[in-house]
Amino acid sequence: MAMNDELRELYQQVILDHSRKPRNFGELAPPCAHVHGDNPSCGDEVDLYVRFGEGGEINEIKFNGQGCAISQASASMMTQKVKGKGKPEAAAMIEDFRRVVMGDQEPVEVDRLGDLQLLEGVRKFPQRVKCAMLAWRALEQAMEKGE
Amino acid sequence: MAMNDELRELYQQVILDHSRKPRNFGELAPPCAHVHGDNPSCGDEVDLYVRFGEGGEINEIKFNGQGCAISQASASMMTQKVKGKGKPEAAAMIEDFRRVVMGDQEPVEVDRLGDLQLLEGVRKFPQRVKCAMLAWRALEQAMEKGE
Amino acid sequence: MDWASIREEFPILQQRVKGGRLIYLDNAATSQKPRAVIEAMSRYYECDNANVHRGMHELSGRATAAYEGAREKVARYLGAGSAEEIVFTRGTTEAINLVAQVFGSAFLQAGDVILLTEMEHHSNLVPWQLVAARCGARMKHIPVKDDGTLDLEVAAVLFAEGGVKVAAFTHISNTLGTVNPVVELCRMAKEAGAVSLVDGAQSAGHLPVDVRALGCDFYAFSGHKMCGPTGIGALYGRKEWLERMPPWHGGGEMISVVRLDGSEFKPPPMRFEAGTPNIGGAVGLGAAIDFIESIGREAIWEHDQVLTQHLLGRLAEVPGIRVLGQAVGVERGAVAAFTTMAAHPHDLVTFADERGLALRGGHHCNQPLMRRFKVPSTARASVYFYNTLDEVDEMIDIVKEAVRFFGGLD
Amino acid sequence: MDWASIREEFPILQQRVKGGRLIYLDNAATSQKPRAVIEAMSRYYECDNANVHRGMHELSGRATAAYEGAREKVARYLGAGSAEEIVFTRGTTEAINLVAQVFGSAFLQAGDVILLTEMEHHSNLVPWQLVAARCGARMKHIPVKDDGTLDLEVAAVLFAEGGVKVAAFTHISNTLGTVNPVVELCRMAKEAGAVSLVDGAQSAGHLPVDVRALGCDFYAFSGHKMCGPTGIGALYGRKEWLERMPPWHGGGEMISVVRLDGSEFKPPPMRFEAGTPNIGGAVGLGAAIDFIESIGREAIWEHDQVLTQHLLGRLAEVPGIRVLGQAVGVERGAVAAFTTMAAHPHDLVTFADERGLALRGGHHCNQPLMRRFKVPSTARASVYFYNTLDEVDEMIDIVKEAVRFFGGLD
Ligand SMILES: Cc1ncc(COP(=O)(O)O)c(C=O)c1O
Ligand SMILES: Cc1ncc(COP(=O)(O)O)c(C=O)c1O
Repeated sequence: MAMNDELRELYQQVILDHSRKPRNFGELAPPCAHVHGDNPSCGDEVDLYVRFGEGGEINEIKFNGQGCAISQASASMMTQKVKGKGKPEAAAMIEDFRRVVMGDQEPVEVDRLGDLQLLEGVRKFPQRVKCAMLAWRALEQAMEKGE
Repeated sequence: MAMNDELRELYQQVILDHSRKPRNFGELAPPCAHVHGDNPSCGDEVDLYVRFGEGGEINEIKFNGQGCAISQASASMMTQKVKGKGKPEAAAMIEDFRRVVMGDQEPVEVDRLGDLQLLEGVRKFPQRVKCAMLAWRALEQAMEKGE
Repeated sequence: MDWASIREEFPILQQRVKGGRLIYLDNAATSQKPRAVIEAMSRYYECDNANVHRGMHELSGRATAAYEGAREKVARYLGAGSAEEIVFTRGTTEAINLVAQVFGSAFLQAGDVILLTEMEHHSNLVPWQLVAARCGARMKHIPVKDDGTLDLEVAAVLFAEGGVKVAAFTHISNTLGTVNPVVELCRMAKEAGAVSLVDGAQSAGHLPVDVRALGCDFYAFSGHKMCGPTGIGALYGRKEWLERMPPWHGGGEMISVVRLDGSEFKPPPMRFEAGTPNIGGAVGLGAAIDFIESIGREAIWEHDQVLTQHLLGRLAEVPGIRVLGQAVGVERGAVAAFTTMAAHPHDLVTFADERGLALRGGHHCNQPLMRRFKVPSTARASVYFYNTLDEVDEMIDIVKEAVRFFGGLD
Repeated sequence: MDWASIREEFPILQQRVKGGRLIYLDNAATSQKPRAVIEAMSRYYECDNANVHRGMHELSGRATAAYEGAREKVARYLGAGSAEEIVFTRGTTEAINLVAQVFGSAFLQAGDVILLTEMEHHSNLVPWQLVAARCGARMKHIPVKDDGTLDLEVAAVLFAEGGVKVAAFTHISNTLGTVNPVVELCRMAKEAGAVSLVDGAQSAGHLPVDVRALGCDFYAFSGHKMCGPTGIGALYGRKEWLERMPPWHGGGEMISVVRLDGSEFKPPPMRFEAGTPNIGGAVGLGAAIDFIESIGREAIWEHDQVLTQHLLGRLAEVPGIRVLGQAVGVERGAVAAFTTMAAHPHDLVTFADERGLALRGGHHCNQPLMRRFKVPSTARASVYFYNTLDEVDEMIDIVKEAVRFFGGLD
């Protein structure tokens, strides 16, 4: 039986690839901002480690965790995308990403998200939105913390 | 519109008559057994006063109270019927009366109840059984009390 | 408004009972249900049923959407700030117990005052008694005047005496029909630093309610009195209060992290909804709200007034009658409690029933109010929008007949 | 038994969902409803609806008879001594909270022990945590062995350590499927002078239950897991315990005398049912009992075994699978929780859903048990008597497909 379209879109090859071989997987030694995030209702967990530069830019970022393909891929892709970015830009990306996966209006096109736009498929699966958002919420907290 | 049969049977002339002009209505001065009974759910109340003789027979009995036609008539008719009776006989009458108004089997014929048999109509009105039983439950308690 | 065809939507009203056509005038106890509500529940069970929140499959998504959709409807219906201020409960009674027990255990101390009124339904009295007994709080009651309204001067004094932490009062009395000055009472409570709870059992289905305009902290109501099914109702709680309140019942749904030695809880409203909720009931309540809004609460309240004034006017014709509460001509809830000289309420109700007329006789869960008016019980007729002037007239005929019969004139 | 035509009685099962025919294997969360149950509720609202207990008119009599008739059915269904031992609640969770809060506040003191197990649903854990925090009682937990059964040797030790006042345990685990030795546990509790509560959420609809044979003091269950509607369930409580327990919620129905300064309460079960109950729900539950009894619980339990053993046998074919709990061949509840190497439970459930297969993924309100087995979450398939061997086979195909897909082999 063939995969249907929504599912193919949710689990695109890029996403599955990130989930199977997550990038920037691991820990950073202190000093760095460390945030633990979880979705207790489903057991997804992420530990995010961020080292900010002088100007607040994200110099190094790693994550550790367990969870579904969506949460792992989202974390992996996020770390790639935000590395080197300044705080305002990272904050904007978090906002963009939120709109991409949660929007109930028409799909948004957000250039700066690149591949992350692929996670748009999640919006058809409302129950999975919090999986996609897990690492991003952790990043948000890390940015508040890591002045 | 004509009264229907069940209602006519419930509110027979004798019953209405007792309810409008209750017999043995009033109080007895102490010493006597005094029991207050009520149906809090509907506000019916009865105060029963009984003076027992040497051998335990019911020498004097009066009641006071307020309530629906059924509860007042039942109390009035009861006092007439049990006056002068010994405890075993009164106890048997309580039992008989209970069967008359509560029985879900076929109607019972109970000679010693006389007119009280007229309250049999209550069994078609399960919500009213406790009205009919009010004074009788008080009598039961008075008999326990009034050694 | 085409009330006749609205009435057609209620299957139960089309039946004959005993001697006659059913005339249902026991609406303050519970309302009847339109086809749309009954069918919404059936459809839910026939098409969408699953457990809510915890699932990631299609039916579970639909059930969650239906349940949370109903919560949104309730929030809009009451003018709440958001759906997070709505906690589903079994009804008014459970909602009040929730506040009494949780608020009581967290915030009430010995000597604090719980201020109620003399006209509260047992459901807005006994929960507070239980809490007061536990924490040593004192209870005070705003008296009811002979005309069935609250004595606001005494209310002001009671507030001024100090110590009032909670003030709870009914919006509309289920016996007197009095519409209480809720806005004023909530303002007095606020000024006294007290939390206010409005018992909306008799108002939610009858007149427009906007909890923010009322200014209350809590508002409780039952679905079954407003065209909805039994087993569902809700508590509106102002966000800042709900958030400060600890959990009530423990169980699934209301937790975030559970360890053997302790747990963390979800934010409101989930914190207060332990276990599988009444999903089908919430769906039915949502449909009831849609139904009521398709008529409009302004229209319902106006119709209430027409029916009630007619009822009061005609009751005055009955010999030996005494109607509790305000005089004819005052805006009031759709209920009239009365006694007659000749017929005891129970006899009257039994008599009426044999004609197909459903009245209620008793204390209407208002024992202290009965004592206040020195009646052991009353008969009560309460109307809703599907009732007609003709039904009221028929009722009056039957009541007159009963009075003749029991008075010995028949 | 003609299971195929029994299945026909469930309207919801006749639909297609997304890619395929609906295969509903989330029965441990909630069961589906046969036509007879849905119609019994509709009929109640279309013909007989009124408030219970308080009325003397025809509809109120019918509603009361329907409601109390349902109570009688529950009493017979559970083998209770009388209907007075049955308290209607929203479901298992509320029933357990009732016991925990009332029993806890009346009879538990600092230092007393509440004995649970490591496999309790949050609904039989969190209520006790809340009570323990309030009264200073200690909690202990009978451990679960690797095979998913309780360690009875440790249980004996825990009882022997003394101080156990309440022992509460699930009849059948909603994750492991383990059928606990309830008779033995109740006997141990009794010997230790402790009150016993059985969480019957997963047993009431699946196998014959006789509370007196079990020897428990309390037994709690939910209607919605046994073909009944949501929002209704019951607590069985041994008469002598219910009678000793003070009230819980205050309100209408549960009182006998109310004064402004204090009240007297009805005897059980009314004492514990404040406010208008879920009458329509109770009618639905009564119909569910009739439906289940028309099949027979022995037959249902046998069929459970056939389906579950088939499920376990075929799951073993899936590469990288781990099923929690007992080995194939042991009598067990109709549920299998599992993980696979390749597919995370959520991905698996989402994948399955696109085929019309309803599985559940998560902690199943069993977070401590998840920790015990060192899994963050699992997928879970749970069957009921309307499921078929074919459905199980289809499920296995889909699970295998998912494993290939997420494992990168597709
Ligand atoms: C073992 C067990 N106990 C308790 C519950 C809670 O039941 P409910 O949510 O119906 O209150 C459930 C079901 O969710 C269960 O499986
Ligand atoms: C004013 C008032 N408060 C509370 C209640 C209790 O509502 P419920 O029985 O639905 O919980 C009622 C109705 O009986 C009522 O009329």
